Amino acid sequence: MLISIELTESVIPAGTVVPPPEVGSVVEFRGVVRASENGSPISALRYEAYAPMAVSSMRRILETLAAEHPCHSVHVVHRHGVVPVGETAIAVTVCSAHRGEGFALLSTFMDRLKQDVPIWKVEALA
Amino acid sequence: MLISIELTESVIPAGTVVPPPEVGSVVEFRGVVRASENGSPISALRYEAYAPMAVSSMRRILETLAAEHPCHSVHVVHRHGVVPVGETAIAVTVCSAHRGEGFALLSTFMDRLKQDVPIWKVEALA
Amino acid sequence: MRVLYFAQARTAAGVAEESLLIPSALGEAALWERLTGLHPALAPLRANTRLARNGEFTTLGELFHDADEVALIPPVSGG
Amino acid sequence: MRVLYFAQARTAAGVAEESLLIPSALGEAALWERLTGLHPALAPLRANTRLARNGEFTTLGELFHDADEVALIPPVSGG
Repeated sequence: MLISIELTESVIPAGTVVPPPEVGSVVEFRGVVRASENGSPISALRYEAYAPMAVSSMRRILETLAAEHPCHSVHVVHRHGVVPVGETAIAVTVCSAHRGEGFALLSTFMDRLKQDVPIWKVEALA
Repeated sequence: MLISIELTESVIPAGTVVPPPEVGSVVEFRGVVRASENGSPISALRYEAYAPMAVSSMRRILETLAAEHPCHSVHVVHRHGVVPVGETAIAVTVCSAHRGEGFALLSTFMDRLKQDVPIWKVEALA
Repeated sequence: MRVLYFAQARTAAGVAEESLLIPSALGEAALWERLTGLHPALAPLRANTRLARNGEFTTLGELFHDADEVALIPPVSGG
Repeated sequence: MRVLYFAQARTAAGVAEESLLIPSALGEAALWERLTGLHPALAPLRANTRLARNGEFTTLGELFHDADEVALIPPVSGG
Protein backbone atom coordinates (compact mmCIF):
# COMPACT_ATOMS: atom_id res chain seq x y z
CA MET A 1 0.00 0.00 0.00
CA LEU A 2 1.35 3.40 -0.93
CA ILE A 3 1.42 5.72 2.05
CA SER A 4 2.10 9.44 1.98
CA ILE A 5 1.97 11.57 5.09
CA GLU A 6 2.52 15.28 5.27
CA LEU A 7 2.38 17.92 7.98
CA THR A 8 1.92 21.40 6.65
CA GLU A 9 1.26 24.95 7.78
CA SER A 10 -0.38 25.80 4.45
CA VAL A 11 -3.94 25.47 3.21
CA ILE A 12 -4.73 21.88 2.20
CA PRO A 13 -6.08 21.91 -1.36
CA ALA A 14 -9.27 20.00 -2.28
CA GLY A 15 -9.08 16.49 -3.76
CA THR A 16 -5.96 16.26 -5.87
CA VAL A 17 -5.71 12.47 -5.93
CA VAL A 18 -5.83 10.96 -9.43
CA PRO A 19 -6.89 7.32 -9.09
CA PRO A 20 -4.84 4.73 -10.99
CA PRO A 21 -6.58 2.17 -13.25
CA GLU A 22 -7.14 -0.52 -10.62
CA VAL A 23 -8.86 1.86 -8.19
CA GLY A 24 -12.66 1.88 -8.10
CA SER A 25 -13.17 3.70 -4.81
CA VAL A 26 -11.83 6.96 -3.48
CA VAL A 27 -12.94 7.78 0.05
CA GLU A 28 -11.90 11.05 1.62
CA PHE A 29 -12.32 12.50 5.07
CA ARG A 30 -11.74 16.16 5.77
CA GLY A 31 -11.81 17.44 9.30
CA VAL A 32 -12.78 21.09 9.23
CA VAL A 33 -12.42 23.71 11.98
CA ARG A 34 -15.88 24.51 13.30
CA ALA A 35 -17.02 27.99 14.27
CA SER A 36 -17.44 27.12 17.92
CA GLU A 37 -15.39 25.23 20.48
CA ASN A 38 -17.00 24.12 23.73
CA GLY A 39 -19.92 26.41 22.99
CA SER A 40 -17.90 29.60 22.41
CA PRO A 41 -17.44 31.19 19.01
CA ILE A 42 -13.88 31.01 17.70
CA SER A 43 -12.03 32.23 14.64
CA ALA A 44 -9.33 29.59 14.46
CA LEU A 45 -7.62 26.72 16.24
CA ARG A 46 -3.91 26.39 16.81
CA TYR A 47 -2.52 22.88 16.35
CA GLU A 48 0.78 21.63 17.67
CA ALA A 49 2.50 18.44 16.54
CA TYR A 50 5.41 16.31 17.65
CA ALA A 51 6.16 16.07 13.98
CA PRO A 52 8.57 13.12 13.60
CA MET A 53 6.54 10.91 15.91
CA ALA A 54 3.23 12.07 14.42
CA VAL A 55 4.41 11.00 10.98
CA SER A 56 5.96 7.71 12.10
CA SER A 57 2.96 6.77 14.23
CA MET A 58 0.51 7.49 11.41
CA ARG A 59 2.61 5.35 9.11
CA ARG A 60 2.70 2.51 11.60
CA ILE A 61 -1.06 2.65 12.16
CA LEU A 62 -1.68 2.57 8.41
CA GLU A 63 0.73 -0.30 7.84
CA THR A 64 -1.02 -2.28 10.57
CA LEU A 65 -4.50 -1.54 9.18
CA ALA A 66 -3.43 -2.40 5.63
CA ALA A 67 -3.09 -6.05 6.63
CA GLU A 68 -6.77 -6.20 7.51
CA HIS A 69 -8.10 -3.72 4.94
CA PRO A 70 -5.82 -3.87 1.90
CA CYS A 71 -6.03 -0.66 -0.11
CA HIS A 72 -4.09 0.81 -2.96
CA SER A 73 -2.95 4.05 -1.36
CA VAL A 74 -3.50 6.44 1.53
CA HIS A 75 -2.62 10.11 1.54
CA VAL A 76 -2.71 12.01 4.82
CA VAL A 77 -2.17 15.73 5.20
CA HIS A 78 -2.48 17.26 8.67
CA ARG A 79 -2.14 20.93 9.24
CA HIS A 80 -0.40 22.52 12.22
CA GLY A 81 -0.09 26.12 13.36
CA VAL A 82 -3.17 28.33 13.10
CA VAL A 83 -6.09 26.89 11.10
CA PRO A 84 -8.99 29.32 10.53
CA VAL A 85 -12.64 28.30 10.85
CA GLY A 86 -13.90 26.52 7.75
CA GLU A 87 -10.46 25.35 6.69
CA THR A 88 -9.32 21.74 6.60
CA ALA A 89 -7.21 20.56 9.55
CA ILE A 90 -6.79 17.04 8.20
CA ALA A 91 -7.48 15.37 4.87
CA VAL A 92 -7.19 11.62 4.44
CA THR A 93 -7.78 10.06 1.03
CA VAL A 94 -7.96 6.31 0.57
CA CYS A 95 -7.89 4.65 -2.85
CA SER A 96 -8.94 1.01 -3.08
CA ALA A 97 -10.38 -1.47 -5.53
CA HIS A 98 -13.76 -1.49 -3.76
CA ARG A 99 -15.34 0.82 -1.26
CA GLY A 100 -15.67 -1.58 1.68
CA GLU A 101 -11.99 -1.73 2.53
CA GLY A 102 -11.60 2.00 1.90
CA PHE A 103 -14.34 2.95 4.38
CA ALA A 104 -13.04 0.47 6.95
CA LEU A 105 -9.44 1.63 6.72
CA LEU A 106 -10.35 5.31 6.78
CA SER A 107 -12.72 5.24 9.72
CA THR A 108 -10.47 2.96 11.77
CA PHE A 109 -7.47 5.14 10.99
CA MET A 110 -9.29 8.22 12.23
CA ASP A 111 -10.22 6.46 15.48
CA ARG A 112 -6.62 5.43 16.03
CA LEU A 113 -5.28 8.85 15.11
CA LYS A 114 -7.52 10.47 17.72
CA GLN A 115 -6.10 8.14 20.36
CA ASP A 116 -2.41 7.90 19.59
CA VAL A 117 -1.01 10.43 17.14
CA PRO A 118 0.83 13.25 18.94
CA ILE A 119 -1.02 16.26 17.55
CA TRP A 120 -2.95 18.68 19.73
CA LYS A 121 -5.45 21.48 19.48
CA VAL A 122 -3.60 23.80 21.85
CA GLU A 123 -5.51 27.04 21.55
CA ALA A 124 -8.86 28.37 20.38
CA LEU A 125 -8.51 31.89 19.00
CA ALA A 126 -11.45 34.19 19.64
CA MET B 1 -30.77 17.84 6.28
CA LEU B 2 -30.04 19.51 2.97
CA ILE B 3 -30.19 17.01 0.11
CA SER B 4 -29.09 17.65 -3.44
CA ILE B 5 -29.19 14.94 -6.09
CA GLU B 6 -28.08 15.31 -9.65
CA LEU B 7 -27.80 12.99 -12.65
CA THR B 8 -25.41 14.23 -15.27
CA GLU B 9 -23.74 13.17 -18.50
CA SER B 10 -20.80 15.51 -17.81
CA VAL B 11 -17.55 15.05 -15.90
CA ILE B 12 -18.09 15.34 -12.14
CA PRO B 13 -15.68 17.94 -10.77
CA ALA B 14 -13.56 17.24 -7.67
CA GLY B 15 -14.69 18.38 -4.24
CA THR B 16 -16.58 21.63 -4.63
CA VAL B 17 -18.44 21.54 -1.31
CA VAL B 18 -17.72 24.50 0.96
CA PRO B 19 -18.56 23.48 4.53
CA PRO B 20 -20.71 25.89 6.57
CA PRO B 21 -19.58 26.97 10.08
CA GLU B 22 -21.26 24.15 12.01
CA VAL B 23 -19.68 21.41 9.92
CA GLY B 24 -16.59 19.66 11.26
CA SER B 25 -16.58 16.63 8.99
CA VAL B 26 -16.74 16.26 5.24
CA VAL B 27 -16.76 12.67 4.02
CA GLU B 28 -16.75 11.95 0.34
CA PHE B 29 -17.03 8.77 -1.69
CA ARG B 30 -16.17 8.67 -5.34
CA GLY B 31 -16.85 5.56 -7.36
CA VAL B 32 -14.42 5.47 -10.25
CA VAL B 33 -14.57 3.36 -13.42
CA ARG B 34 -11.87 0.71 -13.21
CA ALA B 35 -9.76 -0.39 -16.17
CA SER B 36 -11.13 -3.93 -16.14
CA GLU B 37 -14.58 -5.47 -15.82
CA ASN B 38 -14.94 -9.17 -15.08
CA GLY B 39 -11.26 -9.63 -15.87
CA SER B 40 -11.31 -7.97 -19.31
CA PRO B 41 -9.76 -4.59 -20.06
CA ILE B 42 -12.27 -1.88 -20.86
CA SER B 43 -12.13 1.75 -21.87
CA ALA B 44 -15.45 2.91 -20.44
CA LEU B 45 -18.77 1.84 -18.96
CA ARG B 46 -22.15 2.94 -20.16
CA TYR B 47 -24.68 3.72 -17.42
CA GLU B 48 -28.42 3.88 -17.83
CA ALA B 49 -30.81 5.41 -15.31
CA TYR B 50 -34.52 5.55 -14.74
CA ALA B 51 -33.90 9.15 -13.89
CA PRO B 52 -37.03 10.33 -12.03
CA MET B 53 -37.18 7.20 -9.87
CA ALA B 54 -33.41 7.17 -9.33
CA VAL B 55 -33.59 10.71 -7.94
CA SER B 56 -36.71 10.14 -5.85
CA SER B 57 -35.45 6.84 -4.43
CA MET B 58 -32.09 8.36 -3.47
CA ARG B 59 -33.92 11.19 -1.74
CA ARG B 60 -36.14 8.79 0.14
CA ILE B 61 -33.19 6.64 1.25
CA LEU B 62 -31.36 9.73 2.49
CA GLU B 63 -34.38 11.09 4.32
CA THR B 64 -34.80 7.75 6.05
CA LEU B 65 -31.13 7.51 6.99
CA ALA B 66 -31.07 11.09 8.28
CA ALA B 67 -33.31 10.09 11.17
CA GLU B 68 -30.68 7.68 12.44
CA HIS B 69 -27.57 9.58 11.34
CA PRO B 70 -28.39 13.30 11.39
CA CYS B 71 -26.08 15.22 9.11
CA HIS B 72 -25.97 18.76 7.78
CA SER B 73 -26.07 18.03 4.06
CA VAL B 74 -25.63 15.37 1.41
CA HIS B 75 -24.75 16.02 -2.20
CA VAL B 76 -25.06 13.18 -4.70
CA VAL B 77 -24.00 13.34 -8.33
CA HIS B 78 -24.35 10.22 -10.45
CA ARG B 79 -23.24 10.11 -14.02
CA HIS B 80 -25.04 8.31 -16.82
CA GLY B 81 -24.16 7.68 -20.44
CA VAL B 82 -20.55 6.73 -21.23
CA VAL B 83 -18.06 7.12 -18.37
CA PRO B 84 -14.40 6.54 -19.34
CA VAL B 85 -11.97 4.60 -17.16
CA GLY B 86 -10.58 6.71 -14.33
CA GLU B 87 -13.53 9.08 -14.27
CA THR B 88 -16.02 9.39 -11.44
CA ALA B 89 -19.34 7.59 -11.90
CA ILE B 90 -20.72 8.72 -8.56
CA ALA B 91 -19.68 11.28 -5.97
CA VAL B 92 -21.41 11.53 -2.61
CA THR B 93 -20.36 14.21 -0.15
CA VAL B 94 -21.68 14.28 3.40
CA CYS B 95 -21.21 17.26 5.72
CA SER B 96 -21.86 16.73 9.42
CA ALA B 97 -20.87 18.11 12.78
CA HIS B 98 -18.74 15.06 13.58
CA ARG B 99 -17.36 12.28 11.48
CA GLY B 100 -19.22 9.34 13.01
CA GLU B 101 -22.62 10.17 11.58
CA GLY B 102 -21.08 11.18 8.26
CA PHE B 103 -19.31 7.84 7.79
CA ALA B 104 -22.41 5.92 8.89
CA LEU B 105 -24.77 7.79 6.60
CA LEU B 106 -22.43 7.59 3.62
CA SER B 107 -21.60 3.92 3.81
CA THR B 108 -25.20 2.89 4.50
CA PHE B 109 -26.42 5.07 1.65
CA MET B 110 -24.03 3.38 -0.76
CA ASP B 111 -25.22 -0.06 0.35
CA ARG B 112 -28.84 0.94 -0.18
CA LEU B 113 -28.10 2.60 -3.50
CA LYS B 114 -26.52 -0.60 -4.80
CA GLN B 115 -29.67 -2.52 -3.89
CA ASP B 116 -32.51 -0.23 -4.84
CA VAL B 117 -31.65 2.77 -7.00
CA PRO B 118 -32.58 2.15 -10.65
CA ILE B 119 -29.25 2.81 -12.32
CA TRP B 120 -27.39 0.18 -14.32
CA LYS B 121 -24.03 -0.49 -15.87
CA VAL B 122 -25.40 -1.63 -19.21
CA GLU B 123 -22.29 -1.98 -21.35
CA ALA B 124 -18.53 -2.28 -21.02
CA LEU B 125 -16.78 -0.62 -23.95
CA ALA B 126 -13.57 -2.32 -25.12
CA MET C 1 -50.21 2.17 -19.64
CA ARG C 2 -46.73 3.36 -20.37
CA VAL C 3 -44.18 0.55 -19.91
CA LEU C 4 -40.47 1.31 -19.53
CA TYR C 5 -37.83 -1.36 -20.06
CA PHE C 6 -34.37 -0.88 -18.61
CA ALA C 7 -31.02 -2.64 -18.93
CA GLN C 8 -31.44 -6.38 -19.68
CA ALA C 9 -35.21 -5.91 -19.86
CA ARG C 10 -34.75 -3.34 -22.60
CA THR C 11 -32.46 -5.70 -24.48
CA ALA C 12 -34.90 -8.58 -24.09
CA ALA C 13 -37.96 -6.54 -25.08
CA GLY C 14 -36.10 -4.85 -27.91
CA VAL C 15 -37.73 -1.53 -27.02
CA ALA C 16 -37.10 1.08 -24.33
CA GLU C 17 -40.77 1.88 -23.85
CA GLU C 18 -44.19 1.19 -25.25
CA SER C 19 -47.87 1.89 -24.59
CA LEU C 20 -50.37 -0.79 -23.66
CA LEU C 21 -54.11 -0.52 -23.32
CA ILE C 22 -55.22 -1.96 -19.98
CA PRO C 23 -59.04 -1.93 -19.90
CA SER C 24 -59.25 -3.06 -16.29
CA ALA C 25 -56.79 -3.18 -13.41
CA LEU C 26 -54.32 -6.06 -13.47
CA GLY C 27 -52.39 -7.81 -10.72
CA GLU C 28 -48.69 -8.39 -11.08
CA ALA C 29 -49.00 -11.95 -12.41
CA ALA C 30 -51.48 -10.90 -15.08
CA LEU C 31 -49.31 -7.98 -16.11
CA TRP C 32 -46.27 -10.23 -16.44
CA GLU C 33 -48.29 -12.61 -18.62
CA ARG C 34 -49.23 -9.75 -20.85
CA LEU C 35 -45.61 -8.55 -21.09
CA THR C 36 -44.05 -11.96 -21.69
CA GLY C 37 -46.77 -12.65 -24.26
CA LEU C 38 -45.60 -9.58 -26.15
CA HIS C 39 -41.90 -10.23 -25.53
CA PRO C 40 -41.16 -13.90 -24.80
CA ALA C 41 -37.48 -13.09 -24.15
CA LEU C 42 -38.57 -11.31 -20.96
CA ALA C 43 -39.67 -14.57 -19.34
CA PRO C 44 -36.25 -15.60 -17.99
CA LEU C 45 -35.83 -12.16 -16.40
CA ARG C 46 -39.04 -12.32 -14.45
CA ALA C 47 -37.56 -14.07 -11.42
CA ASN C 48 -35.20 -11.22 -10.57
CA THR C 49 -36.87 -8.21 -12.17
CA ARG C 50 -38.92 -5.92 -9.95
CA LEU C 51 -41.77 -3.76 -11.14
CA ALA C 52 -42.13 -0.10 -10.30
CA ARG C 53 -45.44 1.69 -10.63
CA ASN C 54 -45.30 5.46 -11.01
CA GLY C 55 -41.72 5.57 -9.79
CA GLU C 56 -42.02 3.28 -6.78
CA PHE C 57 -41.41 -0.39 -6.26
CA THR C 58 -44.72 -2.19 -5.97
CA THR C 59 -45.76 -4.23 -2.99
CA LEU C 60 -47.57 -7.55 -2.91
CA GLY C 61 -51.14 -7.36 -4.19
CA GLU C 62 -50.78 -3.94 -5.79
CA LEU C 63 -52.84 -3.36 -8.93
CA PHE C 64 -51.75 -1.79 -12.21
CA HIS C 65 -54.00 0.63 -14.05
CA ASP C 66 -54.13 2.02 -17.55
CA ALA C 67 -52.93 5.46 -16.43
CA ASP C 68 -49.83 4.08 -14.71
CA GLU C 69 -46.21 4.31 -15.74
CA VAL C 70 -44.74 0.87 -15.11
CA ALA C 71 -41.02 0.16 -15.21
CA LEU C 72 -39.20 -3.17 -15.34
CA ILE C 73 -36.24 -2.95 -12.98
CA PRO C 74 -33.66 -5.72 -13.40
CA PRO C 75 -31.06 -5.97 -10.61
CA VAL C 76 -29.51 -2.53 -10.33
CA SER C 77 -25.78 -1.88 -10.64
CA GLY C 78 -25.27 1.82 -10.11
CA GLY C 79 -22.55 3.51 -8.10
CA MET D 1 18.59 13.61 27.66
CA ARG D 2 16.51 15.87 25.50
CA VAL D 3 13.04 16.36 26.95
CA LEU D 4 10.18 17.70 24.82
CA TYR D 5 7.04 19.14 26.37
CA PHE D 6 3.88 19.38 24.32
CA ALA D 7 0.48 21.03 24.74
CA GLN D 8 -0.54 21.23 28.45
CA ALA D 9 2.82 19.77 29.45
CA ARG D 10 4.59 22.62 27.66
CA THR D 11 2.36 25.15 29.39
CA ALA D 12 2.95 23.52 32.77
CA ALA D 13 6.73 23.22 32.32
CA GLY D 14 6.99 26.70 30.83
CA VAL D 15 9.44 25.40 28.23
CA ALA D 16 9.07 23.48 24.99
CA GLU D 17 12.25 21.50 25.50
CA GLU D 18 15.28 21.20 27.72
CA SER D 19 18.35 19.04 28.30
CA LEU D 20 18.88 16.91 31.38
CA LEU D 21 21.94 15.01 32.42
CA ILE D 22 20.99 11.43 33.27
CA PRO D 23 24.13 9.70 34.64
CA SER D 24 22.47 6.29 34.80
CA ALA D 25 19.35 4.77 33.31
CA LEU D 26 16.07 5.69 34.99
CA GLY D 27 12.75 3.95 35.16
CA GLU D 28 9.56 5.83 34.39
CA ALA D 29 8.75 6.64 38.03
CA ALA D 30 12.22 8.03 38.69
CA LEU D 31 12.11 10.11 35.52
CA TRP D 32 8.74 11.58 36.52
CA GLU D 33 10.15 12.47 39.94
CA ARG D 34 12.99 14.27 38.27
CA LEU D 35 10.63 16.15 35.93
CA THR D 36 8.07 17.12 38.55
CA GLY D 37 10.94 18.19 40.81
CA LEU D 38 12.03 20.61 38.10
CA HIS D 39 8.48 21.64 37.18
CA PRO D 40 6.00 21.05 40.02
CA ALA D 41 3.09 22.14 37.78
CA LEU D 42 3.60 18.93 35.79
CA ALA D 43 2.49 16.77 38.71
CA PRO D 44 -1.27 16.97 38.04
CA LEU D 45 -0.69 15.97 34.40
CA ARG D 46 1.17 12.81 35.24
CA ALA D 47 -1.93 10.62 35.49
CA ASN D 48 -2.93 11.09 31.88
CA THR D 49 0.35 12.00 30.19
CA ARG D 50 2.22 9.28 28.33
CA LEU D 51 5.94 9.25 27.74
CA ALA D 52 7.55 8.61 24.38
CA ARG D 53 11.18 7.58 24.08
CA ASN D 54 12.85 8.25 20.74
CA GLY D 55 9.52 8.72 19.02
CA GLU D 56 7.65 5.73 20.42
CA PHE D 57 5.36 5.28 23.38
CA THR D 58 7.16 3.44 26.11
CA THR D 59 6.05 0.16 27.58
CA LEU D 60 6.03 -0.94 31.18
CA GLY D 61 9.49 -1.31 32.66
CA GLU D 62 11.29 0.51 29.87
CA LEU D 63 14.41 2.47 30.90
CA PHE D 64 15.39 5.99 29.93
CA HIS D 65 18.98 6.84 29.03
CA ASP D 66 20.98 10.00 28.69
CA ALA D 67 21.10 9.77 24.91
CA ASP D 68 17.33 9.50 24.59
CA GLU D 69 14.82 12.01 23.31
CA VAL D 70 11.89 11.85 25.68
CA ALA D 71 8.57 13.51 24.99
CA LEU D 72 5.65 14.19 27.32
CA ILE D 73 2.45 13.37 25.45
CA PRO D 74 -0.73 14.68 27.08
CA PRO D 75 -3.99 13.30 25.66
CA VAL D 76 -3.85 13.98 21.94
CA SER D 77 -6.53 15.92 20.05
CA GLY D 78 -5.51 15.94 16.41
CA GLY D 79 -7.74 15.47 13.40
